[in-house]
Amino acid sequence: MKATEGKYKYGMVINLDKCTGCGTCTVACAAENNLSVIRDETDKQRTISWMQLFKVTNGKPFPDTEVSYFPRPCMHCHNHTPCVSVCPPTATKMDYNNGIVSQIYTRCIGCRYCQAACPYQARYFNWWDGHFPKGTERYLSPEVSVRMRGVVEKCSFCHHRLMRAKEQAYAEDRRELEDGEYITACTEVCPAEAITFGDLNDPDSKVAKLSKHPQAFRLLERIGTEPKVYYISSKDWVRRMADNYHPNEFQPV
Amino acid sequence: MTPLSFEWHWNADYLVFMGLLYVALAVIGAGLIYTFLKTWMDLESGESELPPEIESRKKYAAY
Amino acid sequence: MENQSNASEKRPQGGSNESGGLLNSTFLPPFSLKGWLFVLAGLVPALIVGWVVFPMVLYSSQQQPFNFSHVVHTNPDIGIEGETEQELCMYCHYFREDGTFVGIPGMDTCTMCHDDPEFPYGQTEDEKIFLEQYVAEGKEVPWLVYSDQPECVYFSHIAHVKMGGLTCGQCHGDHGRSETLPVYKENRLTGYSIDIWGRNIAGYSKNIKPAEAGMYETEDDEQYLRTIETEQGEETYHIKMSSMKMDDCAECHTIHHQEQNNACFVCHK
Amino acid sequence: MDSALFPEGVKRCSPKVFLLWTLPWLALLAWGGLSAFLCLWKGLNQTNMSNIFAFAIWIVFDLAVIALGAGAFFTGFLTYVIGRKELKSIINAAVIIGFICYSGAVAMLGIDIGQPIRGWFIFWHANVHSMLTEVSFCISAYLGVLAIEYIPIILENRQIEKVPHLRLFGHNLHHIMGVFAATGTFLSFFHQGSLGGMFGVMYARPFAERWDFYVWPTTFFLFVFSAIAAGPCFTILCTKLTEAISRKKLVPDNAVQFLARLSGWLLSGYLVLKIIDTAVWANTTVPNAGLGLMDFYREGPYGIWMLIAEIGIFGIVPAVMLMIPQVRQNPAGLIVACLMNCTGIVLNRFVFIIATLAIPVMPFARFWSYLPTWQEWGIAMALVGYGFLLFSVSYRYLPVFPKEQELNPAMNG
Repeated sequence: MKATEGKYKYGMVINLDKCTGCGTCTVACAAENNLSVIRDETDKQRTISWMQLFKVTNGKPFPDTEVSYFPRPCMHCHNHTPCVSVCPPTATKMDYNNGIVSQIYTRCIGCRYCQAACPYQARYFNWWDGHFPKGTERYLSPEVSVRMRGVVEKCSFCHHRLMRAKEQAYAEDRRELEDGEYITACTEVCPAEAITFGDLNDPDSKVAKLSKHPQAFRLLERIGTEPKVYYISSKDWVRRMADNYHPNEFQPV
Repeated sequence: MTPLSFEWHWNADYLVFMGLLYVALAVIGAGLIYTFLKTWMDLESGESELPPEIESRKKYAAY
Repeated sequence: MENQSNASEKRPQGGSNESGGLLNSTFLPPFSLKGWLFVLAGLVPALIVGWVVFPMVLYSSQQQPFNFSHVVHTNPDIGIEGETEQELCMYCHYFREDGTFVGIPGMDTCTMCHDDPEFPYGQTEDEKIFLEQYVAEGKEVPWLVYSDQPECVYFSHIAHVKMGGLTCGQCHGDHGRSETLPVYKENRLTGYSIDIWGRNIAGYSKNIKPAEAGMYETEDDEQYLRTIETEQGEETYHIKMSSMKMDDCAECHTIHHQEQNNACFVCHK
Repeated sequence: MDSALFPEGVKRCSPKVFLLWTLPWLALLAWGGLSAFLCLWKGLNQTNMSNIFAFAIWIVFDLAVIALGAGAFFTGFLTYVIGRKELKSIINAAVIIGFICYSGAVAMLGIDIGQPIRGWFIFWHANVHSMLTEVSFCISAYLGVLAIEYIPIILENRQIEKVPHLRLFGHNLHHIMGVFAATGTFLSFFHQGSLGGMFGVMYARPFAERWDFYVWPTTFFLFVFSAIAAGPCFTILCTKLTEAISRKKLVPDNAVQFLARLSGWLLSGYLVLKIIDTAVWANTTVPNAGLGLMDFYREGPYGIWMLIAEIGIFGIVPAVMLMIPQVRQNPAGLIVACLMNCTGIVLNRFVFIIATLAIPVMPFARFWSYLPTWQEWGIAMALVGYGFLLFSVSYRYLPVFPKEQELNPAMNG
């Protein structure tokens, strides 16, 4: 599948120096996207959290110990998206017009081939039917469909917010969105303002500028998936954590 | 998927892949239909009176 | 058993033998009259079941709470204003400020005119029901919505009407000229209305029958003609949606060179 | 009691003994039925699969039986297309084994997917770039071919044969079996290959990724090769097992020896390619991903032993054994070699499925482990029970081994 460049390319930059690992993004994401809880949330192999927090340390003993967090949404890989080409019933696709990798729950047959193909563990399978204790179903968002058992789901870059922003723009007789008009729930909620979201194709956008930061990097960059989620860290050991390096290969910035 | 579907693209990927599938299915279907018709015709032409021994089986001793 | 008694024989004696007599009679040679009779005896009941009985079983017919006449309400003399047909529609079916579409208007829209339950504008029984049972009681009308969408579907009216320049009738037909509401036929399994009913594999479009509601009588109306600018110049299409299923949306997007809007996330949520 | 249904001139055990023999297999089927019911009713949470182990024991079983069932298409190809007449004495058994493997695998896949009712979406909304689409298409079409190849065997039952229509139909099917065999070969070739391709195309998983030849990764060809190397051996094992249980000689030695010799050569050919492929992969793909070969073999139970066992012990050893006439003509040597050959191929499938998923790609992701639940074992074991049952019933009532009468003249009566 060849990547034809679309007009927009939404992406995200997460500043790991600012991230405190508070987990607000994970919670906001779950609330925004109608994520259900499972009976045993300690079963970490089967819980669902589109925005997962990975904790990493430099492995040194106290007092030199340093800790950092990798908030990991779906990377929305731009090049030969690993999950898209393998999906047999075309339930997941990249929209080349805006770069968002979609997942259609009513199309998904639950073969889980995409989970096998994704190296970021960003895809989650619904092992149970959605469970919303009595009363909580009233807090579900009507803009995001609730998933049934037996389908795969993942971060959608809060795609419904793009739709909402577009409708607003149309009502105001505009076709183009302004930078910051469409942001994801995790971006909006991050208390440390560590997350920036916007159009990577727009050279004036905040996110495009930050993605060119000298300390910006992506996860598993050498595999060639071209993720649209960038990270920034001033710590060499954190940047080294993001990819597999041969001994003596890593070049500190 | 048929070419009538909106997800169909007129490019080599779809033509080769779906084309080969349909050819395989057509061969299987044609083989079955041929057998059905031949059996019917044989019955019509009266061969049913003496159903032949399955030919290959007669030769088993030869292998 | 007959067959058992023949088991010891070396070879069967052919079709005339009583062994397997029942089986033999079920395998008739083709092109015989008896053969055709057997085919028809299976085919005709199957078609009746498929075309008549099954739809009757699958769909339940329900009446709306009371009848509503679009003709009466789009009459410019009664105070519903609009230069064009579109504006007439949008007097009640309007866009909110954030661009969302109001759909079937709520009671607050109706009571802009029908504010006094004691004061009907016409003499119809339906208006009486409306005023007595809903306006006086302050209840919303429980309309049965033909266009109810699955929960996984997102549709932007403003993108089509304001940005795409489609008229209401191009998708909804001549709904604005209907005097009665069609019978609401609900699929008992899926809970959706029969009006959202797509095409079959052959591409044969299953229109709602015109007689059913006095709708769609002006098939060749100019409002179904749409001219767009393309690289090859101006192209005119005759469009009319029959079902509003996924394939129809995609077909229209493709015709109008809006293929990018066939991406999954444009309509799915 | 049911002797009127037996093939002509052969001896079968009494109905009582046969019923006793089927009991364990029926028990396995019941266990599988209960498991299947639970998995379909309550969902896949009945298994121990997880977001890490998205593919698990069922897929291993699937790929294993499909590789082992390759004997059907390959023997069919050799018999009907190439025209090796001596294989006619074993082709029926090969077809039935193939049918068991494929129908079992398809049934298992139906439980394995999260939304079985939507299974047809693969065909209707096909993504032609997905290897799994190719697999589904070819497996379902090939299962149809296998059913067509199975029909004439059923129609040869002594009582069914008495109906001239059916007898004639079976006879006519026999006549054009070459067409079906050729189509089956085509379909089989592609799905055996795309099962391998499924893993080779996962370019973001360096453990499975392989370089492309045209549109197919090398695993495409390796899987085809290994399947036709192992399939005949599995057919031999099954006939030898039937011979041992029925205490009769059923297949002449020349057919078995031909298949064994062929397997030996195919396996050695496969191993040469597999070793080259592994060496190329270890020296290009692996360093490109920033890893060393040993990085893959250090987590959990997945040590370098896997590679040694797969290629060395269960690869080179059986290949050499099958190529030496003295060894493969020795009954024990033949069975050990065939068993080792099949083990090696199953190990290869296991490594590609489980080890690929178990080894995390992100440097900071942790290693998880997985053990199947009784429900998963139940469905896997039901496949074994189903196989034994169908093969036993076929053997009892159908002329599966056409030379049985000739090879056991003393038992005539």
